[in-house]
Amino acid sequence: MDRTSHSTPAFRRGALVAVFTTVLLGAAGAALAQGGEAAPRIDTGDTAWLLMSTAMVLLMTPGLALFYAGMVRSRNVLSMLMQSFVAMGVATVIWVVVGYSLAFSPGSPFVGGLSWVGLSGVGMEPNADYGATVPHQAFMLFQMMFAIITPALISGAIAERMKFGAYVLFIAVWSVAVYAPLAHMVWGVGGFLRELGALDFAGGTVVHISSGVSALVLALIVGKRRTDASEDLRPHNLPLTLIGTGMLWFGWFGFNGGSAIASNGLAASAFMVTHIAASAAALAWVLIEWCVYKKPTALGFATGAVAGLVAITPASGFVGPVAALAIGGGVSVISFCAIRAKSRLGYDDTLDVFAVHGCGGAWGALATGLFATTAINSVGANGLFAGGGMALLAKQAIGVVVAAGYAGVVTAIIAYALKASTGLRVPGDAEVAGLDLAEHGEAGYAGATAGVELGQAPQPAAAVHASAPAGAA
Amino acid sequence: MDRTSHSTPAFRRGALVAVFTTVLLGAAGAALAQGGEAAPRIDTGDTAWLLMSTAMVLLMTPGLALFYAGMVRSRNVLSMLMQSFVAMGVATVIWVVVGYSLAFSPGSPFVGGLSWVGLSGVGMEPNADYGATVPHQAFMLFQMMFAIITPALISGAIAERMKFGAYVLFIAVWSVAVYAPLAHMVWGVGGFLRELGALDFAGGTVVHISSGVSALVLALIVGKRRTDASEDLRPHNLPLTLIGTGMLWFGWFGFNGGSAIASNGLAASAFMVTHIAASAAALAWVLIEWCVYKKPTALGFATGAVAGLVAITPASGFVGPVAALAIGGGVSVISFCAIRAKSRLGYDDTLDVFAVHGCGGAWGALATGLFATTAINSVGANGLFAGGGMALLAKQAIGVVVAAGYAGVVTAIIAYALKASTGLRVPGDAEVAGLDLAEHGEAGYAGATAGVELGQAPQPAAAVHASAPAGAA
Amino acid sequence: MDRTSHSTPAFRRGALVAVFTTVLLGAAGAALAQGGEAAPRIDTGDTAWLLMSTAMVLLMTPGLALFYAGMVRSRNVLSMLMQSFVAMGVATVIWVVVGYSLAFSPGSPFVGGLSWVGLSGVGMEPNADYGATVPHQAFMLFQMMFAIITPALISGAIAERMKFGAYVLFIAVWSVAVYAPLAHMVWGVGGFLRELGALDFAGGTVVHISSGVSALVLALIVGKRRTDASEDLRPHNLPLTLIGTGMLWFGWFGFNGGSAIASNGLAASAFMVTHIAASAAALAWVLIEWCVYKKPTALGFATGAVAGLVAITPASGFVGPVAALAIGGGVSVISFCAIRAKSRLGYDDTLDVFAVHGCGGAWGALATGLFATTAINSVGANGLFAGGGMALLAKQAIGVVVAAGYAGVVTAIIAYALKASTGLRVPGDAEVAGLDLAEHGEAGYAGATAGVELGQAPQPAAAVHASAPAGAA
Amino acid sequence: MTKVEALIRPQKLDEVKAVLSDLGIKGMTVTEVRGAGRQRGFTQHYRGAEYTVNLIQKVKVEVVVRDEEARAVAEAIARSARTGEIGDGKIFLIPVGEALRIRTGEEGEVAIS
Amino acid sequence: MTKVEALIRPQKLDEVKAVLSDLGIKGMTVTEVRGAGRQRGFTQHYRGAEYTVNLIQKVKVEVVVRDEEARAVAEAIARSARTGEIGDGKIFLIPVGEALRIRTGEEGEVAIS
Amino acid sequence: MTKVEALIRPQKLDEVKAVLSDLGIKGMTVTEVRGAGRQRGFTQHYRGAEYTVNLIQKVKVEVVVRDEEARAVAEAIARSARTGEIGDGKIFLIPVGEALRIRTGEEGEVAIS
Ligand SMILES: Nc1ncnc2c1ncn2[C@@H]1O[C@H](COP(=O)(O)OP(=O)(O)O)[C@@H](O)[C@H]1O
Ligand SMILES: Nc1ncnc2c1ncn2[C@@H]1O[C@H](COP(=O)(O)OP(=O)(O)O)[C@@H](O)[C@H]1O
Ligand SMILES: Nc1ncnc2c1ncn2[C@@H]1O[C@H](COP(=O)(O)OP(=O)(O)O)[C@@H](O)[C@H]1O
Repeated sequence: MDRTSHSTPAFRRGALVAVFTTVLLGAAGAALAQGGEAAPRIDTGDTAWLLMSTAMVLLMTPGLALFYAGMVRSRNVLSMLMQSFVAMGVATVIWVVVGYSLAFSPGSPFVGGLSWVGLSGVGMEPNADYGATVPHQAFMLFQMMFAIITPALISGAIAERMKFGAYVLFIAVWSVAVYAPLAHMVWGVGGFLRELGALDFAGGTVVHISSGVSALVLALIVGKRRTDASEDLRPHNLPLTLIGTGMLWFGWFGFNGGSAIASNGLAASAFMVTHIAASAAALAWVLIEWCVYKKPTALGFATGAVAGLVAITPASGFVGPVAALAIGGGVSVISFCAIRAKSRLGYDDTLDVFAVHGCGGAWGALATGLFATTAINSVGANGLFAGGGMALLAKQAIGVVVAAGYAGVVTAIIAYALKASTGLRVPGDAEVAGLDLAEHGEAGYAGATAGVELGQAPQPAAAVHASAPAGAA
Repeated sequence: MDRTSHSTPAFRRGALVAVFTTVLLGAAGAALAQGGEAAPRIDTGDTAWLLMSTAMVLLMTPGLALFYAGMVRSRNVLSMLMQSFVAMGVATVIWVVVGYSLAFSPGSPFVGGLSWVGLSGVGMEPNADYGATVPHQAFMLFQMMFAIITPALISGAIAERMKFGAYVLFIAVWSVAVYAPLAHMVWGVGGFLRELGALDFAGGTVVHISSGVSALVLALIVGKRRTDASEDLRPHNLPLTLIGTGMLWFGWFGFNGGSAIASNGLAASAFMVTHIAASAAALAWVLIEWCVYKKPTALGFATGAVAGLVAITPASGFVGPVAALAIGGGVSVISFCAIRAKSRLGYDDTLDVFAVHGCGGAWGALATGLFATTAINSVGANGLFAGGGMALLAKQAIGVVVAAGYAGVVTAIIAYALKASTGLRVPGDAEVAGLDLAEHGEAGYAGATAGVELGQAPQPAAAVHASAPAGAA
Repeated sequence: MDRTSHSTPAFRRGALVAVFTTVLLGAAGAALAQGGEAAPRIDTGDTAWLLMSTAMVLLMTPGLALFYAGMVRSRNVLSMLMQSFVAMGVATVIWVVVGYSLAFSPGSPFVGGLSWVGLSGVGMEPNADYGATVPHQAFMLFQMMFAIITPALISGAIAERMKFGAYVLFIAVWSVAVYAPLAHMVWGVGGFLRELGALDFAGGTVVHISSGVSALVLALIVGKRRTDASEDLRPHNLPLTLIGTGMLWFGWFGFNGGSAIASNGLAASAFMVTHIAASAAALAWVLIEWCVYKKPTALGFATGAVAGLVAITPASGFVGPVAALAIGGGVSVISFCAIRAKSRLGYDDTLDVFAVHGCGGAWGALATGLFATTAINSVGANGLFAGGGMALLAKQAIGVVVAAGYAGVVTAIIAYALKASTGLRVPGDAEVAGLDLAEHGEAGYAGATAGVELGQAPQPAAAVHASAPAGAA
Repeated sequence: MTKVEALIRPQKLDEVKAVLSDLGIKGMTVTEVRGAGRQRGFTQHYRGAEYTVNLIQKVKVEVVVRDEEARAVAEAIARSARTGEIGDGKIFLIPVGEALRIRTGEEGEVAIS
Repeated sequence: MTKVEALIRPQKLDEVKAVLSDLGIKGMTVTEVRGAGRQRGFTQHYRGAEYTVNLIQKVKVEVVVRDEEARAVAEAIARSARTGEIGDGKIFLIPVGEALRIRTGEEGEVAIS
Repeated sequence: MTKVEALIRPQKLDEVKAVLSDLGIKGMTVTEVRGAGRQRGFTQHYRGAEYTVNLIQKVKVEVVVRDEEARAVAEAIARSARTGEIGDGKIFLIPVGEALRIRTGEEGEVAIS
């Protein structure tokens, strides 16, 4: 208990990890009550939920891959899939080597130290700072899955034209230079935004604002695709996108519910508002389309659902079901307008990463400042509508600005450096041929996808001849 | 313990929630033994399993969407997907607002009250009536996922022709008027079928009979598709159907295993018989096809698996592995015959919802009356083959009749009301064009799905010219 | 505790079950400390994780189905899917009837007894030999999922040409004659390799070497496909393969992490190294391709990821993150070379089961002898690089040779017996027509997959005529 | 011989097949094509972006017949494929110099009998 | 009448449609085909196995026009479909005996107007 | 010039390509089509519903050649595409008035050389 107690001040302000007090005093209470040992002890239920959540968040990256891949042309389907899948390789290795340490090990207010480089010191025992009832490695793994999907989100903005090599370098550098410091500022012990009291339960700033703003900046620097909006640019396989949507929705329960780092009431509450916000946003999007275009679309449902999941992410541990309906409904209005603004402004954020993740994440972070209540999470804070005044809202706004500004500037630096060295875009004819062929030497759908031909064998010979009446002459 | 004890009479008859005694006396025993506190306390392991099960059941709806979508023509693929996905929006909002209260809050024998409207009073603490070791919100969420997939099941019956707007209204009203009351009768404290002693572990009556019968009634009222059985009506993408089958099978472990509302031996047993019944039914279906048509089909395997999962659902907490083999094998015979009867009777239950869910669910409910044994679940009852005589079988039959009758009648009322107001069907030319285009303004597979073209770039210019020997003249 | 203590000698050598001591002394310690009861007691957290892991491993079989199905021609897509799905039926029934007993019930050093036939004696209470804190049925189920996917793995080697009936018979016999005895030797109490001290945490020998070698032998006996490598032989739908990859990766966390049979630090560690090895291997594969062919492919990433997951399987409970990087990187070099060797040797192991699972599994088993350390798992052993000398490596080599030899010989016997009786291959014209049509009477993708046509209705009649200027004459 | 090449609405294919079969014509080749003409395209919105689809799904039916049958066949196809709405399609008659049945090597009209 | 049958690169379809529209020609039929010719195929590796792809994605555009227009239409298509690289494709002019508009039964040049 | 239009079994495409290449012919266009003829269709059951598939997968190969080559090319294709079973397909020879190479604007036989 000692260790936990002395870190309590930091706790009260931190969002994600704020729940441990609850845990220690709640579920794990029985054990502690018995002996009052200071040492953290693994709770099998908390660990089960955290491991499971980790697996679910991992599954979100293939889900994202499909979500995106269905929306591009068939000639770029593998390229799009690869841009997500490769993050499962690149971001993992970086996280193991240096990322986790920079994000979570003790350090400055802006970035962690190097004490956990190569995962040294990250063992099977709990680390009370981040999860007093789960193996430290489980916490590290859970966070790793966030570090994987975040750079992958960016890929939607530069679909169908970016060099694969440059993309890989980009996300590698970005993981170190943008993600890890931001994660430290928001979630790390001693992190600057955490100390400030900005709340981010599961990654509205760290994951969504950072990736959304970086996506916009990168899309501007890479430039537009060469093609006009002709019918061939329509999504080539929306069932893929909907498979991805299902996987993302499922995984997001781990993303937000798992961020309780415990299997308790808060986890259930976060799970609940996550689902409600996604539903509300998906419905809202479809209704908007119904009004504007007279047609509610499947892609609109999927887009709305993801936008709702994005928006509830920072708020998920601090708000109740009614707020979730509002946050979900609101994000669809905001992101829908942002997409229409894109058409007018003319930049090519191909799959609307900025509109959905950037704007949706910002809305979610600010909405936390509106709806958060200590009735849900005693170590959170009260937002405007819970009688907390403007204080939290202001802190949330600072969080948004810092995350957006930091991610945007550093992304620009990385992107210009790559542009000057490796180049960012494939040549024009490679873009025409499609990146699957030009960059990966593959075809997503080769051969006749629809054809079988009848062999003779299944027909008995007699029957065959009976069917050829009167001979051939 | 007091609270639990006094509710024991109701318990003995309730199916789903019947397991809590076990839980309290079993896994949670240690804690209780120490202090004997009456207050329910969250068990992290039970909560982890319930949250996980909830996520898995949510995933079943996208799984169902794919299962169905693969079987229709490509021009209706998005329409089919949307009919499932939209239930994730509509049924969620309804459940939050009023559905959960009508289903589970204290009320009459036929429907719950309004005390939990808007989820007021549904908090993080356990509700001992429904789950003494898990957050009440987690129980509410778990049940919500059932309330989502049940109306979505109906969509298979009216595929390729129903107006999207009318469908959305239908499932909205149905969720309130059919699902919630039935759930209350079967599972709610004081519910009429629960008091009677009809057993339904995970939803044979509430989910499958209700949706299956409603599907039949709705299909009859909507009418047949305009097209004859030509080769173009064949399933357009069976791999999608098989992806869906995999997701359904996976999710069903949460559906049935999670219905123990605890992470204990009963959960494992329910999980086990669920898997065994699915396997047996899938094999049986394939064998029947092998005999009848000489060809065992992948669609047959998928259909059989789902039928087996349906049939074991009501029985899953009350029977052992041998019964599971019998229930699984039996349902394939029954549903296979029901599908063939459809061809003769000529109604257009397009994707056989009645044959699989209606007949399969009824078989499962009755089979519970045959195979249930208190050796598996002490708060269940003994069926005919476990020496319990006809008593349970009779109660189960009452359950089947009540669920089928109630769902059928109310569905007919809703359907006729919609027919008279909004209309149920799309116009004929919209049916020809496909609902994706006509109702949603989208195409599932746009653009060339199979084509890439080689750009010149990957070939060095010299090589290109070398390959054009002797000039063009 | 008594029961556990007296089995300690066997424990120290067993791999999988070796973790129970840890469990009993660790997470479950509190409970035991209180009363010191000897009886095993269910831990809800451990059970939740095991049930969840079981569901995840089940999902791997549909995942494998998709992984494989995307790589064949479209005319064989359902055949490929069926070869995996049908294992979910066949292997389940066999496991229930006799397989589990032969694998895990007390018996000789080479095969289990018949005491658990029909799952008699396999109840809801824990069996301390295999999992003192989880229901015995949960352990049985978890193992069942391994028994399902292992024969399904073999199907990749004989894709596009084997008779479905012969395949079903093959895997049925193989499950009894190869899988169950091998599982007993390696994991069963008293099993010969377990007693020897060969380590196999989650199935490197039992699952991967056995299926990989059997695949090679069966492919040789069945013979090559009739077609030459023309462009039509290219994978018909790589997005399917990548969906499958995502599902496999997700499920593997249950495969390896669940093999701790507890929700503890070891589970987290196994989960962690599983993920790291997969990432490292996927990256390594892509880098190799980048060097050799100048194109990093999506199929290469997927193949590498699976190879990495295979290789870490036996080692996952005994090694740390750095070893995981080495094991993952190493397997890609090995499997990549093995695939190239195939091209030279000319046998038709169609989807490279031997190269990926056979060679990858062997590398993993041997690498366990290099990298294992008791710092991770005190009941494991120290490998060469952990200062344990050659002892463990030698034992691991014996394990590899025994598994490969036994599986290879028995597979050959079964295959020749089937060749002489039912025949192994479809006739030539069925191979040309595709197995979907010839064996299953279905088409994977029927009808026009890409087409919708506009009905007139959505256009108001006036608008239509306005668009037909000047009349038709 | 003459090739009767008809561009029709996909949903009319079954009727066209039926009428050809009534005329005793079994042989035909069918291709999925997209066509433009007087029939207006339509507009779709994907995430707010507007796409105009001008090429509409059609089916091409090719039947090679004896010259003297060509006219009757064309008219029969036209009757069965007609809806009266814009977009019903066209039929073209194209001269064929020679026909050959691959299986037997037969040439001339016997090859298409 | 004459059928102008052009085999072009898929990415040139939009330009060809535009130029036809400038000539006042709305009717056309488009088919996805694969072609071989002087344009070299390419090699792909799937798990190390080498596949040579010789048939390259092309689009066939068919336009039936009055005989006197045929040449101009062909040349317009050629101009708009040209990149100057090997693989630009071919245009063939094929005689058409008769044309019929299904909707109205009109025959002759009026059917394609 | 003449267009040799062959409807063949899909699995014979490789052999046909090989024989054309032996004749020094590189240019060709390939389309996936479905055909009906004497070859019987087949029946499939999906969940017990019976579907009769009459249109069977074929491949159309089009080669435009000089008139004097046409006959030899047709016979070569026929030889390489033959199995002797019903359903081997047909070859039609269709007159072509003019050919044009898009890349260069060349016309006549040189355009297809
Ligand atoms: N000049 C043409 N050449 C080739 N195909 C044509 C031509 N005109 C029309 N078509 C085909 O006929 C179809 C129907 O033509 P359209 O003008 O839309 O309707 P209608 O024939 O009823 O006037 C088109 O989609 C196209 O496939
Ligand atoms: N003799 C031919 N008959 C039919 N189609 C041909 C013929 N020659 C070429 N083509 C078509 O034209 C396309 C381009 O021809 P190719 O010789 O590669 O380039 P280019 O026309 O620039 O010399 C081919 O892909 C094929 O579809
Ligand atoms: N009259 C025809 N016009 C156009 N295509 C035809 C005609 N007759 C046959 N075909 C094409 O030839 C293919 C094979 O013809 P079929 O009569 O089945 O076999 P065979 O040529 O061996 O007698 C058909 O599938 C169809 O594509």
